[in-house]
Amino acid sequence: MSRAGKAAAAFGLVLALPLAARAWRGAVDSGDTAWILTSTALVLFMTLPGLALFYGGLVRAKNVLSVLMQCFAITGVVSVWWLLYGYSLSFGSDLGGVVGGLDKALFAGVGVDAVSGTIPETVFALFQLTFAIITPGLVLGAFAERMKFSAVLWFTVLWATLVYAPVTHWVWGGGWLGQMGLLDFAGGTVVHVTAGAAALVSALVIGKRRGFPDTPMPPHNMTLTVAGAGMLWVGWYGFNAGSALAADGGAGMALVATHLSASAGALTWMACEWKKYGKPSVLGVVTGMVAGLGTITPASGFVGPAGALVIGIAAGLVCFNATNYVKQVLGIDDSLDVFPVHGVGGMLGTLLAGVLCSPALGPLSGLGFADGIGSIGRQVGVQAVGVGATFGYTVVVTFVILKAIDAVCGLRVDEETEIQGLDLVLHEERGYDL
Amino acid sequence: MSRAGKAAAAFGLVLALPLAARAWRGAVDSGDTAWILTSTALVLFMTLPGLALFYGGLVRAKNVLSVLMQCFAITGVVSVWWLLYGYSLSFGSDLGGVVGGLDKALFAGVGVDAVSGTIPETVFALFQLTFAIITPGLVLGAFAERMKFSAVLWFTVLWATLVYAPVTHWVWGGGWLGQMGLLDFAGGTVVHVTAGAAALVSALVIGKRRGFPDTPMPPHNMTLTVAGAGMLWVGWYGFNAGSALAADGGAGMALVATHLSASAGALTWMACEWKKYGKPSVLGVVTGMVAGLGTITPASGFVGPAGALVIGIAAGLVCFNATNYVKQVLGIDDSLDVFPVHGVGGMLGTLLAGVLCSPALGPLSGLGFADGIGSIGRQVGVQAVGVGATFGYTVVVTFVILKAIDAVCGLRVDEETEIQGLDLVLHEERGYDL
Amino acid sequence: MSRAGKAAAAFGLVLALPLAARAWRGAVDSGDTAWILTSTALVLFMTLPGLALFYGGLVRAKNVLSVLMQCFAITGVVSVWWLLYGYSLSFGSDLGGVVGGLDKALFAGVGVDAVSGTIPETVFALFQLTFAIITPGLVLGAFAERMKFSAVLWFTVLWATLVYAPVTHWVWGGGWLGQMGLLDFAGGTVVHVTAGAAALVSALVIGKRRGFPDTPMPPHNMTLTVAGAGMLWVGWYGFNAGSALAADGGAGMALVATHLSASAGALTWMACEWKKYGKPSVLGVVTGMVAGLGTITPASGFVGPAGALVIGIAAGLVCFNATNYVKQVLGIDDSLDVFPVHGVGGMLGTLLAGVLCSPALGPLSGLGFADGIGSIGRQVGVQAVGVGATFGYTVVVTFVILKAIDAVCGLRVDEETEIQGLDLVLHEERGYDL
Amino acid sequence: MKLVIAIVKPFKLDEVRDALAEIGVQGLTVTEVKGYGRQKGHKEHYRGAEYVVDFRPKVRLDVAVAADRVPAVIDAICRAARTGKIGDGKIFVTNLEEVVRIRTAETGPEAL
Amino acid sequence: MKLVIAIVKPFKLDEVRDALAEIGVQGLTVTEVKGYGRQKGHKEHYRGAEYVVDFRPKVRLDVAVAADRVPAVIDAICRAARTGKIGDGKIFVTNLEEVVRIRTAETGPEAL
Amino acid sequence: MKLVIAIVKPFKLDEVRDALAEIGVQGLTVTEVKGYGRQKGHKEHYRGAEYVVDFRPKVRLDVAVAADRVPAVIDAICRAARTGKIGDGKIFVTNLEEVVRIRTAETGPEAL
Ligand SMILES: Nc1ncnc2c1ncn2[C@@H]1O[C@H](COP(=O)(O)OP(=O)(O)O)[C@@H](O)[C@H]1O
Ligand SMILES: Nc1ncnc2c1ncn2[C@@H]1O[C@H](COP(=O)(O)OP(=O)(O)O)[C@@H](O)[C@H]1O
Ligand SMILES: Nc1ncnc2c1ncn2[C@@H]1O[C@H](COP(=O)(O)OP(=O)(O)O)[C@@H](O)[C@H]1O
Repeated sequence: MSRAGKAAAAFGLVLALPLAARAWRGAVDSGDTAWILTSTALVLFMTLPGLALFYGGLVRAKNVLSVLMQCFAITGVVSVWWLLYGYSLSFGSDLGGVVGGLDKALFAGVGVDAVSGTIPETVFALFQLTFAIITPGLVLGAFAERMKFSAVLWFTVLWATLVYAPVTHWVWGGGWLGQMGLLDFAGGTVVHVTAGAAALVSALVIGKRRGFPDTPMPPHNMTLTVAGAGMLWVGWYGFNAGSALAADGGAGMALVATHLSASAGALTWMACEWKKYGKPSVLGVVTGMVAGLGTITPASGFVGPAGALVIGIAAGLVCFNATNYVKQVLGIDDSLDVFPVHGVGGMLGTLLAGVLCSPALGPLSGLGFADGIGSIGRQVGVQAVGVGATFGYTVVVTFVILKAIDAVCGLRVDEETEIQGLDLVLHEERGYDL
Repeated sequence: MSRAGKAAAAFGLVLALPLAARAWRGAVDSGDTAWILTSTALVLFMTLPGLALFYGGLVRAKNVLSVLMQCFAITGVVSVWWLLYGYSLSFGSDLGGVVGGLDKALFAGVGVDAVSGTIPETVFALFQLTFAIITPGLVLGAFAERMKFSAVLWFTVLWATLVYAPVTHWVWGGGWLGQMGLLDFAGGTVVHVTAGAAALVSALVIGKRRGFPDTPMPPHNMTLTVAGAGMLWVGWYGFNAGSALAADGGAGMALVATHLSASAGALTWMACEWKKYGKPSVLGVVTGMVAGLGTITPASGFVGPAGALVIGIAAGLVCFNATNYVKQVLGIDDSLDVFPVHGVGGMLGTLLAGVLCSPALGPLSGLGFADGIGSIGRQVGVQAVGVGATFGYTVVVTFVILKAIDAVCGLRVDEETEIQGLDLVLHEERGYDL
Repeated sequence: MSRAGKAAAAFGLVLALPLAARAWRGAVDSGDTAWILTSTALVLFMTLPGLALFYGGLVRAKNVLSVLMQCFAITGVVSVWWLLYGYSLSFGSDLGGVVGGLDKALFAGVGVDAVSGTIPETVFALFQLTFAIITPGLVLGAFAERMKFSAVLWFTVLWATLVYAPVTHWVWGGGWLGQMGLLDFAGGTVVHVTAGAAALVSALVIGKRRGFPDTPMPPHNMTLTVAGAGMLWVGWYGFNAGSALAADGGAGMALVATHLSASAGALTWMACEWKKYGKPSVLGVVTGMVAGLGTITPASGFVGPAGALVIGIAAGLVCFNATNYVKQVLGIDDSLDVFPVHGVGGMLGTLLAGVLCSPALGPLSGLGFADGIGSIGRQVGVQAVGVGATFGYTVVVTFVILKAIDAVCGLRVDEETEIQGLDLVLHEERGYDL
Repeated sequence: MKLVIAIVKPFKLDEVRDALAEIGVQGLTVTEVKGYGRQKGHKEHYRGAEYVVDFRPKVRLDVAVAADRVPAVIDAICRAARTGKIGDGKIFVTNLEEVVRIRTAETGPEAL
Repeated sequence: MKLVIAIVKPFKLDEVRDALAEIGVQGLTVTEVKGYGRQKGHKEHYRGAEYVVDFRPKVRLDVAVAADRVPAVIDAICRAARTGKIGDGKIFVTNLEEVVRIRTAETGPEAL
Repeated sequence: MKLVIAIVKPFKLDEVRDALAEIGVQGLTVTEVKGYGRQKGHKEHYRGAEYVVDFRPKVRLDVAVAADRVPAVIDAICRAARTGKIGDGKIFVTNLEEVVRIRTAETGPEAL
């Protein structure tokens, strides 16, 4: 059963039988709980310090702290928002398939004894929170090195409320996409398509960095980036295998799929660079790895090892070319390539999940379609609806949010600040004094 | 049941029925064990490399290795000490409520089949060891950049023996504070008050760094500090949620409290800086996060989500002002602000735990008082005794230890060494050769 | 029961009763599974970013990315190889005690419901993969700063196939060494002896770095190295305690042994440096820690706490002197000291495991000999055969592999590349632009 | 021959280099330096400790040229490096008694 | 005008800067350099490999001043930078033929 | 006295330092610089963005010597630093009007 199914079932029962909640205690499995506690730590680790270092190393030295600052501040803001009403909007009782109600605001009912499936609901809520944190975290790669810090904070709250929470509800919270049978094991649509679409819109609305693309803007510290990449890989074990919400064979197979796709993505990107530029780079390898991970995310609990290999290879090929296309042909300054890696990867993976979940593909077979769906065609159709709806909705709402913030308090720092660097001007600090 | 209770109960039985130990094997819960094994890794991770990087980034480049060296050496020394007699002093059979006996020296009786609660006693002993490691590790922030390395080693052994072990016994090992009903879930008194008090005394006894406060001594590598901060946050999941000694709803709620307090602490410190200095800094955000984590530590298993939020906000406000006060008004060179962050946070959190554990505070309700205590007033009284006794005892004994070391072999490096940097002079190494 | 025994038993049954596999589901223990999922993450973490940073910091700035690149590429290549046929060669049905058959190629039979012991076989397979990744990763320290990237890739595939897989089968996959009663809990022979022997041969075949030993080649960034060292320590909890393949007292005792040996190794190396050179260094402390960890690895599940202390001290003493001997007396440029630390440590630990496993050594007693072995003499004899066979076999095959690669496509970069640095010439990137 | 030493703002480096290349200067040497002058420094804040950093990052260019090229070089640098704001930097000119190209041991103007 | 080049110990930088400011020097440029001289270097140890590093960290100050200010400048630097221990550094004086302020194109002493 | 400024390839630094020590030069100051000249730079690739970095890492040596030692110094540097490939670097010589040893206030040649 997918996460959506498990969660919905558990919530349904909790809602139906609130008084019986205490009696549920026996339903908590300590092994499953241990694994989801661990997975929660792993997914937080992906953002702090994983993503922070990954992104921080890629910008210029004068802006490194601004990126680290944004990662920490987003974590703080989203966490408090989650307690206040974010969790409830996402996983509260379903309002017409569109959004959750406010019945779980302030974690109402999420006590020590509340249970979700075989784990405490507190653990479920925190595990989900770590996904809500990393998603806007991913977006910041698009507008790095030029967005006002205050604008980042406003953007985080509004975007989490208006984009992240509803889409999560659609897919995992009992909403219309989950009901329709969308397969998204760990966040292909919820995390990667939303982040990628928002990144694309952000890059276009805020505009290019001063000097792009003529001035070289190489990463200032690739050791940070590679360290962060390693942390992302490790943390992704929790992201995908934790999304099984249990420590069982399903988690094990998700782990296999995740690891193989990351490997295949890394090697494929490396091969593409070697062929096209004559030399493979470590930034290429780790980007391919992230592409492989992002792309397997929706599919990880539904495909087999060979299917995962196919997805990883596809991720490398498609995201490599998408990155070049966006930068060289379209000339868009999505500074840290969020859209071509996460957005494109998330869409690709969600669609491929619909194919490779099929149990009738011989060695490429997966673990089966969504309940009530019987063919690749129908499953892919549902997947396409999921991708399209998520992408379209995110693009429109993100655009409105950014324009509103720009009108009210301005999105972009002034030229002098951009030249001097955000670290000194916005935060009165410097990254290094060696 | 609190950790103290669980541990004491388990030990009582083990002591009463030594011959029956093998029969206990059935009592080991693999899920709980998995989570405490994981938590042990997480708490070690807090020190190595977490705290090492956090502190290492804050000193000047010429002293970075001395800090990393001290973190590793303390880990080694405390670990061997724990095996020899540290564990036994802390958790051996109670001697008058004051200290443990030597019956567990050399891990006597801690065999493959020994059980503590629902986990193997080996796992309990190692989990506790990681706390014993980080506590003197925290203290070194106070005397960074000027203490002799040999003096650090002596200090570690003496302080662990004379301060850490007895206080641990008082609170968690069956000693008088635990018996009195002190609520300290994961080390507000045991870890943070002792470390903070020792830091304050150390800073005063060893004196200011040459040039303080006129010469700028900015952090030499904030990316290390932020990386370490992220590791601390992640590792603290094991510190607090692991202190439930089980993978259950209690661990889940401790996780929720921990995470929210960290978030609220970070945001509050950020707001304070923004208001007072006009700009928020990433060092401020991560310091607020650590303050939030230190402050929730004693309370994490006893309060609810809203209570944790209150504690995080209080941590940010109080520790921010304490830091400024110690540095600007008192002019004390507690170099990495250990006392105002950990000491003040630990005291604040221990007191607030006494209030917010109350089950009768509406949305701010916690999970209940200690056994046999019936009102906030009485609980806070006990908490105050715990804070006062721990602080007073630590101050006196730390002072004596430092003076003794100074008399015998000297605490502080000479001026030439301080100017050249500890890395080259004491360790014949340099941090960077870029 | 050792890992070899557990695994063999499980596989035997799986092979005998393939149709009953689904019925096995009940045999999966969620707590054990949670711990091995976590351990898998921990061991991957040892390589990425642990080992990558540890090694990366030790080379010169111009070659840092080449090391990070090799770590990532090796991870990718070995992972895909494991799926294709590596896992099967190692753990497929036994062919004459020498190698596994191809029945598990492409993870055939390793479905969602396949079980190995008390955990899903997917989890077992991934856990084992992380060992297969780090072993060739360790070797690269020997030829760092001068090997062609393409040669590294070829070497990885050939060496994993011809050395790692068969030796793994001998010891853990049901092969002749396991049958003979070799005690190797977590890879003293499989990982450390093979890596060390291969390192020695590599250093000799590829030759010294230009300028060695006259030109100073100090580590370019010790903070990376120390960060990586901390990650290695934490990750090794999964390496050794995870090798219990369960979350039980055996895992707990392995954790104790691992931690104490690391501590003792670090302190011993520190003492040796202090005595010999007058000053202890942080590189010395972390190297001693790694030596302690490598040496306890084969013994970790078989010895008690005091035995682990002895092993750690022996590791520090022996590996310290071995390092000086190889570098100063033999003049071999094993650039990052892989042989004297891992090779010598692995041999030492495997032999000492044969002594200290004895249950009749008073406080130094361990947990018993291998099934059917009754005395220290006989156990040490078996251990010596294991060490000798592994070392000898690895030396010969590694030599042949390297000579073959050299003949076909060349092992070493040209002088100009070595002077300019591998990062720019092979990967068109620079580590830092501060 | 003269050695023209220019201290300019770092983000102007590429423009200055291009301007010099345009007038035929074939070589120069760049050093990262910190400047102290009329242009105010910046503040840094760390946990309540406030530091005023008076030094600003600058780059120094050393350009050896034949004496008659000096006015053109100064002119090119000024045009490319000027923002009109305080802190644009200085140009210093000293005399060069000898120039040697190490590779060929050529000396004098042809070594440039 | 003259260019006064001083090589001093890094931890003396702030004192020298202050001493120069006191006598009215309004600008200077600082470079991190490594010095080799009578002052002995240091040893470094890495896993049994011993390296002798002969170079010591120093800072170089370049101060352009009117010719008549040179003695005062030298005096200020000497007083502030002296520790009396070997390795205190050197001062070199060269002639400056021209000075230009980039922002205003002023030349000569008023450009300083 | 003269100031000899040499720009050489970084990996030649130790050899040049030794060559100078052999002919009795007792002190020098080293700066890490970036050179731009006939020697081509390198390309860097980051996710499809290609940057041509024209600057090459070099080191600059400043050696103050008595005027009569200049030819010997130039000769020593040239021999030690030459690889024969483009980019070996340059030597510039300027006049030094004064030298002061900060520690002792000695001036002139004995301050060297
Ligand atoms: N007298 C001087 N000697 C050496 N360098 C100087 C001198 N005055 C200024 N500089 C350099 O020129 C830079 C710019 O000078 P400043 O006074 O800030 O502005 P401006 O160039 O507009 O007059 C300084 O940062 C410093 O590097
Ligand atoms: N001949 C020289 N040319 C250039 N720089 C020199 C020369 N001699 C010394 N220096 C610089 O001055 C610094 C101090 O010189 P040193 O001989 O160590 O001590 P002292 O200044 O006390 O004589 C050196 O580190 C070097 O940077
Ligand atoms: N006119 C110049 N002024 C200052 N430095 C120069 C000049 N020409 C060359 N250089 C320095 O000398 C280095 C080598 O010069 P280049 O033209 O590449 O080769 P070569 O020395 O063989 O002629 C350059 O990288 C630069 O640092």
